[in-house]
Amino acid sequence: MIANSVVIMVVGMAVVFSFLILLVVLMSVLSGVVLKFFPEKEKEAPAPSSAQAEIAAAIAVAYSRS
Amino acid sequence: MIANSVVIMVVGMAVVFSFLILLVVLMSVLSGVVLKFFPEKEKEAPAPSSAQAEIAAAIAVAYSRS
Amino acid sequence: MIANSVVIMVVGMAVVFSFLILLVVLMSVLSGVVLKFFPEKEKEAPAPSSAQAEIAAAIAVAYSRS
Amino acid sequence: MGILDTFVELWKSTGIYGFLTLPGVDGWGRLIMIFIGGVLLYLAIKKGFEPLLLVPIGIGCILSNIPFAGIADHVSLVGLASTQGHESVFQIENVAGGFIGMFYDLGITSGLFPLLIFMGVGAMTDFGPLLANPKTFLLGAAAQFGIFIALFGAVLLGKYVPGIDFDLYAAGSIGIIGGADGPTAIYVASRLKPELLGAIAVAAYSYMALVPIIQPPIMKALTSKEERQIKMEQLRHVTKTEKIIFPLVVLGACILLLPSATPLIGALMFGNLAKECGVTDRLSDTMQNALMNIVTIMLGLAVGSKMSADKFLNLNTLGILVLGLVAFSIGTAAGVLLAKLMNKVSKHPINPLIGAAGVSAVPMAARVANKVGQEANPHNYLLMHAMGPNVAGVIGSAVAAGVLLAIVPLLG
Amino acid sequence: MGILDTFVELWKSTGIYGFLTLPGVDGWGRLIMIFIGGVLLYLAIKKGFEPLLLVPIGIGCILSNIPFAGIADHVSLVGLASTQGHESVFQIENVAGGFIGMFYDLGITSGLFPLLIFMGVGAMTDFGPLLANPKTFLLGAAAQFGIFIALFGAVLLGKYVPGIDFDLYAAGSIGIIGGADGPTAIYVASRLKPELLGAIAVAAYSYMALVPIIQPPIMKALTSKEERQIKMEQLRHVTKTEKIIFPLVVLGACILLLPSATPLIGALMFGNLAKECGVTDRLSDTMQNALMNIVTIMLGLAVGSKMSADKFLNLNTLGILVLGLVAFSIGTAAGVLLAKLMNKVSKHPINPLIGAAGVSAVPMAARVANKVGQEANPHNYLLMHAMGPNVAGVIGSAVAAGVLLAIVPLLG
Amino acid sequence: MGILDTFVELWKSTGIYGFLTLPGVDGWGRLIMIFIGGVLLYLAIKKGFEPLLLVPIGIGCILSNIPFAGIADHVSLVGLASTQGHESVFQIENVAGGFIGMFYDLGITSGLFPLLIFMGVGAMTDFGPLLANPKTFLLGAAAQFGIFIALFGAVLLGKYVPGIDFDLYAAGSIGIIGGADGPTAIYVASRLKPELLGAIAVAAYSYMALVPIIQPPIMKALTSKEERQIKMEQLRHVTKTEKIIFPLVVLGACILLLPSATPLIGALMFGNLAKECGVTDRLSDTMQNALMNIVTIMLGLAVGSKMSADKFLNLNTLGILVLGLVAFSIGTAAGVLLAKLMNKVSKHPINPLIGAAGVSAVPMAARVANKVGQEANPHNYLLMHAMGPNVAGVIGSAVAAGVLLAIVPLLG
Ligand code: NA
Ligand code: NA
Ligand code: NA
Repeated sequence: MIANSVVIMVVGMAVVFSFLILLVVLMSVLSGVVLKFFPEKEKEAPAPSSAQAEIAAAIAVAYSRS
Repeated sequence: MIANSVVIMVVGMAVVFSFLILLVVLMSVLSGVVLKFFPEKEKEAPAPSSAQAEIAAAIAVAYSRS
Repeated sequence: MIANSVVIMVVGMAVVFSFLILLVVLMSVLSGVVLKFFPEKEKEAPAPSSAQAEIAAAIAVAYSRS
Repeated sequence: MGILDTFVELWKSTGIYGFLTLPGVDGWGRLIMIFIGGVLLYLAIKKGFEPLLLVPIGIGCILSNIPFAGIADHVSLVGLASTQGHESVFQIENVAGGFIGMFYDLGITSGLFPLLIFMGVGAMTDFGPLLANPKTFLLGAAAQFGIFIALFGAVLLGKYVPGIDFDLYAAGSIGIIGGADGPTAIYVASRLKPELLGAIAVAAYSYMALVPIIQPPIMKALTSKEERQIKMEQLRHVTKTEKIIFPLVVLGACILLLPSATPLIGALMFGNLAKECGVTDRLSDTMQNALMNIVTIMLGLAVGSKMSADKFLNLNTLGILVLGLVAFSIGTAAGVLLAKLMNKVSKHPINPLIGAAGVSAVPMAARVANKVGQEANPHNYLLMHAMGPNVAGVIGSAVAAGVLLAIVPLLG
Repeated sequence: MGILDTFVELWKSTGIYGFLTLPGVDGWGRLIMIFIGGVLLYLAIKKGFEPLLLVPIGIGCILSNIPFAGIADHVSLVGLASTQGHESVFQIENVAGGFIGMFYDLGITSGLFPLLIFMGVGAMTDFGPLLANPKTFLLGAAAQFGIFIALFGAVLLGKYVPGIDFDLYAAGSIGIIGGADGPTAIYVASRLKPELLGAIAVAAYSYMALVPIIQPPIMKALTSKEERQIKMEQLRHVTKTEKIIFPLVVLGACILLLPSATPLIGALMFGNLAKECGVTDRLSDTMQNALMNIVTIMLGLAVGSKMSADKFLNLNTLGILVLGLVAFSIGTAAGVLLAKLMNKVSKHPINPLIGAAGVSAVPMAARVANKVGQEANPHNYLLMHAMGPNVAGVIGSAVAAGVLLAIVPLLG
Repeated sequence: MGILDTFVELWKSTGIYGFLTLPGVDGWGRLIMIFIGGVLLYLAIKKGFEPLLLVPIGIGCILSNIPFAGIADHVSLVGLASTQGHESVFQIENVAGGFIGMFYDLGITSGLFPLLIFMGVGAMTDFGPLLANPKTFLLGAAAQFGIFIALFGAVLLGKYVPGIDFDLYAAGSIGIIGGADGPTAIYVASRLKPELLGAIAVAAYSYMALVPIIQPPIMKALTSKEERQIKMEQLRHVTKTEKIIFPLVVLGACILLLPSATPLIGALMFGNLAKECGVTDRLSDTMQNALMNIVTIMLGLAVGSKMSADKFLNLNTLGILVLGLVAFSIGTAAGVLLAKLMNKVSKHPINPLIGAAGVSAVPMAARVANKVGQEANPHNYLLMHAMGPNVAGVIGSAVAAGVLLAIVPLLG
């Protein structure tokens, strides 16, 4: 059983490393492809929520009137 | 089986139409009864929520002070 | 069965009362211990929420500007 | 089969045909039960009778009594069974039965749904007022008297009234209505006498809704105006530590003395600990909201499914309704009377009205105590004082439930 | 076993090995199905095709087709079985099977999940526009014509096209795609022909997403520009009482005439009553949100698990896709044509475009009617008018489902 | 039976009587386990040890060890069994057993609950920092070394220490504690060695809570102050498209290479896709909140129920606690050492502290790396850099779990 546990250790670490190295490679390649061919459009700042808008309006009114 | 599918079509559409026509009749009658005997009371406009109220208060203060 | 129901009544009320009396005693003792040895620290008032804070800011601006 | 034959077959599957041709209570009885389901909906929606439970129960009653629809049919597992040695395997390929039947079989007979509700109740309950004035535990004990009187009454009815058939299991299930606590009543009835579950749950929730009508006359009859005007001392602040210790103490006492009550008390106190400990707010919030609402929907439908004509349309149901009312009334009276006695003995004044809140029916009974008190003295706020016995009543009826679950099988 | 042997064994458990060596569709077929699952994800995420359903369905399809993983395996109960008299006891010690298989076995074959979704749909639906103009019920009836034409077409295909194998149960399940209502389609297919569930659900949700593409050409072909410009009278206010009575009236009619539709109609109307009655907002909110989302996740995964290569990669699936499109188109056309007819007869003007909304696909079809109307007249707002037939179509297809569930087993 | 006899019988059903008279560990052992449950509550509530899990686990432990209450009893289906041909039908009339036993039998043995939790974890995880610096995947791989060392250690203990009895299944289940990931540990243990589930889950969550105490000494011992001061380059912005592709790529790789890990990886990546795709926010929100909380409550109680005296009060538990600590320590060291090595090789500087975050224990381990880094250089913010290995560690331990599930049964 000790031999078997060594087998598991070797196989296990080999698989974990291989798998994650594969992910490193895959994602590096795919990130390159994405960044080159599907670059993200500039996004506008999201519109402020209605509650914030109303507060802003209140402030604006306060300013303009004063 | 083709005959059976014709049977289903005829029976099916007949039932669907009868059922929904029945609902038309029932709801027309019941709506009449409800509108006549249980008319809805005039509801006041719901009180503005507390957050809105505070914003309104801020605006009001801004106005009155200016 | 009537005899049995009387038994249940007597045993039942006895257990309910004993149990809750035990709780009175236990909690009175433990409350004493807690209040004596683990008194609660004074807590500060919780900070007002961000939305309220912004409203307050709006009001404050309105005031200060006017 | 031709068009006409198909219409004839379809006609034979209509509810009208079922109501008219199915034998006995299985035919017209279903129509009556559907009507009763409608009455429950009316009471829930128009009269505000415990709508969160009675709307699902009413719909469950209606759906379960539809002829040929089988919505309350028992769950059947269909698949391949095999046995090797003493281990069996049942591979499920298909689950048949009605969807409300599924809720009943899996959620009620197992006790799961009432316990999950009770967990949510625990997460919503503040035991602070009780801890500030632990003597009020006794009022929560006194009010359980109604349970045992109703049990006794049920045995008497079963023995002397022809057409009423209550054994000790039934009597215990009926008595627990007096606990004024829905999940406890459903849990006990599902364990002792599931056939009566529908009537018992309906009686329990109806009388809980009727607390503002049932209790005040009894409270006024047993107290003088002076007693009703008694002002109580302000409740002390209860620390967070006490509130955290409390559920563990109750659970501990229950473990040592009454294991049969620990599913109920354990669920209640788990919920309460999750609320009070301050580090599991996510769980406490879910117990009170998403989980509680989901289980309420399923539990209500399942309880409604036990309102079948053959089990509901008989003298037993009438007996249950009468005994449930008796139980509530006696519980109220016992709470008030013990409060009067305690007031005589105690050096701190106790308004006897808060004794009536000991039946539980949280928070309705406490509000009623407050309201009757304010009729006598508009400046007297009893609400927080009444919350003590009120939540004590929840524990009290869970303890009473434990006693019934432990000794009814011994004696019955 | 040495390191090398272990690597070899591990290699024999890889997906690559499975795709290459498992026999026939069980090997490469799985890879194709995983690809199709990916296509569904693409359509859902990039094209916005009903993502709430198609994302879980796509993932369900992918996970269920992984070799050796057994994620869609049937549930197996493992434990001790015993029988005493005619009562059997099965003590569960272990539950085996895949987690998606568990959702399918317990939630779909039982009908539970689609009914819970339908309950949530009821809690989200406002029948007000329909009650304000009850005539539009008829448009919700006409649009069901597509169901029965597709059923007829399925029987024809089954008889005359080699490689397509549809019996009457299959034909009924396929027809219901024309109901344009996901839970109804899943419920009917799971009862009549579970083998086709995957393809039917995918077709139903895909065509619902494609409503803005499928419907407008048909709507324009069948109407003149003048007809599309017709302005309708403003809808009257509908009282709360009417909205509370409505679900009970529909349920009552269904009980009397069509019990086989009462699980669907009952769930829908329970949800709607919970929404409208005003005293169970907690429950209505949970039906629409927490419960609906939980069930959507599980239902989507389970439906996806029925997209196995042997059941999906055949001509039947192609037939289902074609017939589903036919059903949607015929339903749309029938709704528009009946609306034209009603417009001729009625004294109140009816814009025939709203007839197309009778297929249901709530609220997409109503929006399409509004949009096509605005193309003809930018100041014409048909949305609320189209919501009437739109929600009537939900009831209409549930009724059609009830008919199919009642008579297909008689004739098939 | 008279009053006195009844009191005697009731006495024989008390917990006190049970603790004193039940044989061996089944008697006083229960009391000890209830005390241990209380210790877990204390650690969770007062010390903040993973309270969302340890509060339910503690309560589950307490409730499941109550004598005579049977709260953790296996589910039993009671009803009518029949067989026709090779199809069997089991009609359920009653479900017996304890409510926590029900959670265990249906939710843990099936693997369902840990998978649903993992789905929620996926919906809460941002893999952005990992995608911005994919090399940190390797750190998430190195930290899994602890798993296999602990497995080896468990085999050694099992062979050489009398009183400790670990086979390869037990060793695999114990090793996975080093994954520092609760649902993964519970999933693996429930598949390989359910008897040890209680101790393993308690060890896993306790050490996750102890990460701020266990890791810093190891991190400091293996690094120089200069190394701890290393500043890393700012992470680049990761696009939405990359975040959507990522879960599908991981799932795809897992399908091709390691199907045994696909239930875990599939659930995790489904949750992550639901979060990132932007069109299923309803589902993602439910996975993270309502569903996750409900499952956490039930899973915690069920895990606690495996802390029975006969399975917990022995040297095995001590061995598990020791090995779990070893696993965490080795994992931490391996992560740091690989980071040091990478720093030597890579042209971009890598602070070796972030290697320690590779054990997962999200987000605690990343915070610890940040804190230790700031002790060396108060202006060095490592948190986002450490999140990369941290979330890579979740994937890494799921992969390690897949390997164990695939090869332990071959070798054991
Ligand atoms: Na009570
Ligand atoms: Na429809
Ligand atoms: Na890990």
